[in-house]
Amino acid sequence: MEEGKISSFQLTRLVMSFMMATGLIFPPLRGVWQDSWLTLLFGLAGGIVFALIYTTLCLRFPGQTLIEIYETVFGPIIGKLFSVAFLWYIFYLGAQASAIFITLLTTTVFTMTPRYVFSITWIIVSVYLCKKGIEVIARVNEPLLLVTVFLIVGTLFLVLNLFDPENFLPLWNISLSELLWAGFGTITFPFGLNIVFGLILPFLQQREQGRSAVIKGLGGAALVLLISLLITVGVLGEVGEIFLFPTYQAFRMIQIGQVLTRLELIPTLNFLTMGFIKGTIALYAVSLGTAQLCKLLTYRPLVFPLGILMLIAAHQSHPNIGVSLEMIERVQPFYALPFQLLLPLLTLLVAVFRRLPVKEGQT
Amino acid sequence: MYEESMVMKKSWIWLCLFLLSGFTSGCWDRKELETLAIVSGIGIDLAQDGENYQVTFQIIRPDAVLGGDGSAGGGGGGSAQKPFWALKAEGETIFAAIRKATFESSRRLFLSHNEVVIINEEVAQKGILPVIDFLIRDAEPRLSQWLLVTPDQAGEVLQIENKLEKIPAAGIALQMQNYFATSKVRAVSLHEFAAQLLEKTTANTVPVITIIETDGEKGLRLERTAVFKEDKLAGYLDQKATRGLLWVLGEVRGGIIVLDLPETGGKVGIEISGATAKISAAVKERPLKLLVEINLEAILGEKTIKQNLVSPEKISFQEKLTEEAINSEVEAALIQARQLGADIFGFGAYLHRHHPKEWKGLQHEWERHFRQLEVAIKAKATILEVGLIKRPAVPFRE
Amino acid sequence: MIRFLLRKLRLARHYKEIPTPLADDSLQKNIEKNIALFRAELGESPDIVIRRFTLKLKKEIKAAIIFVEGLMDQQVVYDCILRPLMLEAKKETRPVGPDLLGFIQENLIPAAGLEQENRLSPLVAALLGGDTVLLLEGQAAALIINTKNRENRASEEPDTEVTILGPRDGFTEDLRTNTALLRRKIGDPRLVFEQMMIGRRTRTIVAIAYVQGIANEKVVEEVRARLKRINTDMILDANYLREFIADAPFSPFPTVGFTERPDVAAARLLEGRVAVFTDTTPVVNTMPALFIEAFQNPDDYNTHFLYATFIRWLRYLAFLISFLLPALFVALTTYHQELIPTPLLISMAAAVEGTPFPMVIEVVAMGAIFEIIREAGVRLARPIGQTISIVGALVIGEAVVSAGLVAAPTVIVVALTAITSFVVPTQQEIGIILRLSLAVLAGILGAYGIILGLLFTLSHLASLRSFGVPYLSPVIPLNIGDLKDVAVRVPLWAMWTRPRVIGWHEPRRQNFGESAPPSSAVEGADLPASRKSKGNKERENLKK
Amino acid sequence: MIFLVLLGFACIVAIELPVLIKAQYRRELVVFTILTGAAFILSILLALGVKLPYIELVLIETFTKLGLTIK
Repeated sequence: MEEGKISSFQLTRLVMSFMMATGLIFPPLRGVWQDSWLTLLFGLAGGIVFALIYTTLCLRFPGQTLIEIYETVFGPIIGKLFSVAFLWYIFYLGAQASAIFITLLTTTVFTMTPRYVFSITWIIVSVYLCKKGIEVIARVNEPLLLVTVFLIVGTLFLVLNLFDPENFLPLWNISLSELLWAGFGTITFPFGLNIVFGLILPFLQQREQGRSAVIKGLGGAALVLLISLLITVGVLGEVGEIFLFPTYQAFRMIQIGQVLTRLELIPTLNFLTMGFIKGTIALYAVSLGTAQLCKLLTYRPLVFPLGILMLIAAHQSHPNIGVSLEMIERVQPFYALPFQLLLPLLTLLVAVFRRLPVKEGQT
Repeated sequence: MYEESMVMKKSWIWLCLFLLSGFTSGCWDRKELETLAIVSGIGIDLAQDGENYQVTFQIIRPDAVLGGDGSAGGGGGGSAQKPFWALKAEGETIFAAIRKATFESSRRLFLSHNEVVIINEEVAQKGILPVIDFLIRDAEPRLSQWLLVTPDQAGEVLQIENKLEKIPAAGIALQMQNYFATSKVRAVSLHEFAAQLLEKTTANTVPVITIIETDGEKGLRLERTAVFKEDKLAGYLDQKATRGLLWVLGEVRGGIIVLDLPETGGKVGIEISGATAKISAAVKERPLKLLVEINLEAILGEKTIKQNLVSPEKISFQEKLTEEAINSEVEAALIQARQLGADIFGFGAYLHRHHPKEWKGLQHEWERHFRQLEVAIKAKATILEVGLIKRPAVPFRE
Repeated sequence: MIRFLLRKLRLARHYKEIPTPLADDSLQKNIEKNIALFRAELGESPDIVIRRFTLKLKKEIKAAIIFVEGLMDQQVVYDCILRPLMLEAKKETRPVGPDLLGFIQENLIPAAGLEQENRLSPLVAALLGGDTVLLLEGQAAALIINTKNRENRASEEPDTEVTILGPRDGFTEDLRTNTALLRRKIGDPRLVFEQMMIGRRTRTIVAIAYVQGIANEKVVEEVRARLKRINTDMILDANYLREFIADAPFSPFPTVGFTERPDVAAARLLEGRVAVFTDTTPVVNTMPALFIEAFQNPDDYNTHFLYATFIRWLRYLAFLISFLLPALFVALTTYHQELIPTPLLISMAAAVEGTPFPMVIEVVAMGAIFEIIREAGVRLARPIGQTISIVGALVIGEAVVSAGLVAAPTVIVVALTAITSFVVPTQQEIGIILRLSLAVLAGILGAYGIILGLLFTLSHLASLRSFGVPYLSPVIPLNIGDLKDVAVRVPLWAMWTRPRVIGWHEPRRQNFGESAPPSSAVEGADLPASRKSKGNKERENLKK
Repeated sequence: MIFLVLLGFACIVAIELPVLIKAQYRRELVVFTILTGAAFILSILLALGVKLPYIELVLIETFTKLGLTIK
């Protein structure tokens, strides 16, 4: 199925990219502007809990992906049912990522170009990379992540003269219920998305390091998102709240001398590269999962058709970004929770209850 | 076996796919440089009927800017050409006006390099949110462009040639950025304006530009400051009050304070080299008490009398005079702001940020509270340097 | 489409069926029959000389030598074969045993290389390699006498890899000279050459070289296997081999390295790589190849390390500019004008005013014209070639701008690109492809197109491997230890390990960070003895 | 537009199919055909301008009916 192996450090970086991709341009704000850093940390904590659950599951069934685990635990029929639902979830994740990315392009720079141009070109490159396997994906991710982190941290220095710490005041301008709801949202998006790596963990060289690798990745992503948020909130202040892509706007403000001006290409570039990795990982996971679901020997022939289906789903995702915002704010948590939390938790409980996997020597 | 290399070897099909996707995309957003009309300034007036907007675009003529006195190109008779063109268009909204402008322009208006937005007084009195909305929403205009108000016709302002700069709008932008020479103008970018619109209580201030006539030639001068309540023009601050405002905001970067010496009748110019401001509040008391601490570092810039002023006592005396001058400027700003009922200093925002609990009780009647506000000013001036000479250029012993 | 595929497959099948001609071709005892065998094999070409004579040794024996005129050394043939056999053999008094050939080999012929052989094909091969074959009546075997003509072009500095400092020698067309050049650089007896013949008709001698113990045995085995798998009839140049054994035959990126310099080859061998020498070409293939090799110039190691690091970064920058600049220029001027600072935009707009073509076409066409000029300059005789470049660069560039056909910034960009592309000459071929395709992509989709193209290129590069080693390593996957010769060029005494991806077998070059310390006499010269010893004591205490 | 869709799918089939047939991967072939068929039909529908439901609208509606929304 997949011959490649990735190191735990590579996995960490994949998790980082996957987690922060959308957040770089679509920060997890959820109506709490100054205190978004708080909800971010809240989300991180929740994400780690989710990660603990499914890494425990994966460590219990060494060498198996979540799809295979569902089948082992629940039997062929219910297992397959769960798997199909789960695959749909991942599939739609990828579609959503590319939908947002296309919206960014069509609202900021390419206002006249039809959407399908971007999705087609995007999906071709994504499919090309996806077919090369997880090892190459991990390798491609390395420089892209490095550049992204470098650019964001570097921008932190560039915005020092625009940065106004007063923008974070008052510090606790949020009630507990607000924090809980926003935090709940932040858990499911983006931090809970790491459930995707339940399909990739088996290809880790050092299997036992999988859990710490994922958690480190979550932490790293949270850190980068935090810096990005600091820049956005610190530079824009409350006016940022009215923007669709506040990070993009914050970078537009930068003006250093006559040369370092108009750096909005930076967040676009960051999101483009990270979103590319995110989409590719999602596509890879779906292809691999589908192949395992149908007990195929290779996932590679499925990448192209699934990629195109993903493209169509991205197109049919939302009629306008307003719907997507509503989706993310109001429905997303409930939609995501079954896949991110309930299903793995249930599987773990059933596995413990049925004493799975059956070890050698026991009958 | 199924090998990846077998698939990859068919690179010609991949190539085909790429070409295919290349053909599907037909360069919709392509805009060649020579098809762009680069707008450097936008002026917004009310049209004759008082309903529609009349928008003036100052469009750069690149070759005229670069060609100068016809040295390049060799002919074409471009020397008489102005380096810009003021295009006027009317429309129900700003966007509509922009699109209408294309009737008269051979090129597409390109707003990304716009530097100033000049708004006529009447438009400002009606409310400028409709103007701001387009400039923030559209992808092209930037948030860093400067906002100005003019009592004259904005269209006329944009037609006046700058004496030094080829592009008048760029000249205005530079004029604004030179504010630290006097600190009597407060430059406001679109972003700041929008940010303060969101802060319910803070009143915006925008510099005012007027047409002046000297020796028969028209020119532009920055003077006064317009005060907005929400998005509507409410009144003006004079230059003294403007600096008073800047003292409180901590935005004074330079300028001269001229002191009248009481006994000798001479004058001393104190050059500001830097100032900070700190606000603190006693929130429990009614009426609210605010303390503004202003710290100034200054240089003895000039004096008109013969006496030597470089002695510890005399310098501290001048420092005291400076402090008084600052007090009076801030006082002026406070009085004018109270009259307008406009919280131009952002005291409300300060309370909101630093005393959120108390703010909850205050915010609904903030205008009343603001009018009653007691503001204590504590200025502290320090003269650090005295220039290059230590005593005046008079014989040592008379 | 499918038919096309089938045709390809059929061709491949046909290809495998080409027979390898090797029947029983042992020599016979009759010398005339043997000569006839040679004649039959070699034909009546005038350059193949059969010189018959009589060997007088107790009794008279008919003998013949066969050689190829021009390939062999006249002097050696006369001194080592004809004179001893025809003149000195008469004086021979020792008893001749039954093994006549053995006797001649041991006693009569004073040549350096001698070998007995009884099959025709190796004999013919040797003959065509410049050796002389001695046939004797009544012997079903022949002697191969090494009379190869070693006259060759003198070793000179190759034009493609010029250094300012450093050795001036380069490989030549002769295999033996080349191996000797390498032997002179590496004195280690474990430097191994393995020879084989590839190309059914050219019968080119190919030598695999590696340092035993440093080179990865698996890589050597893989090289051997891939070379053996080559079944073609001609190998005329090192590139023929390269294309046959490359990991990714369709990739424009070279996954087999090459050099014309012995010092470079030696350095690569000592990093654990394998070199493949091809007779008759001065180019030596080295493998595994890394992308980064193109940026490692021999001069880096011949100059101060700080300067070398700086120059290396300049090279990276130049490479980036060479393939990215035209695309960026197109994207900025046709899609993202808002990113250009206003004064620059105005002057560019003024320059562009009135030019008839879209920016993409200008850039691509000027790029293509430049490549044509360059190609013409390379192909023509050198003095004319320079004229061409002057005419091309100055006259066309100037005329095109003043005629208003192309904007001046475009010419500047193309010229800058051209110059920077010469900084990293080995990546030039890819540079052209990448540059033009990125420029076209930028023309279609702006910055998005560039990023898309770069992502595609990156995906492709990251998937490449050269003999098992990731092509982009040590950068991707990241190996921080190996960056010592990539991100910087650390001092040679600090480069204490070989690149881990290649030379992990025996990673250590020297002890860690061990530079030859100044002798203590110099160090302690101006220090009072007591202080010195005190310092030493403290250091010893610290160690405890 | 439809022509482009056809051409695109022809390319995909040309890339994948011969390899699958040659390697005699039956199951893979079946799954590939199903997925490609689905993608093809949807693409054609979109190219013809048929209005397909938007996924997020459907999801929002469903969850609103279930009463599972934030505020």
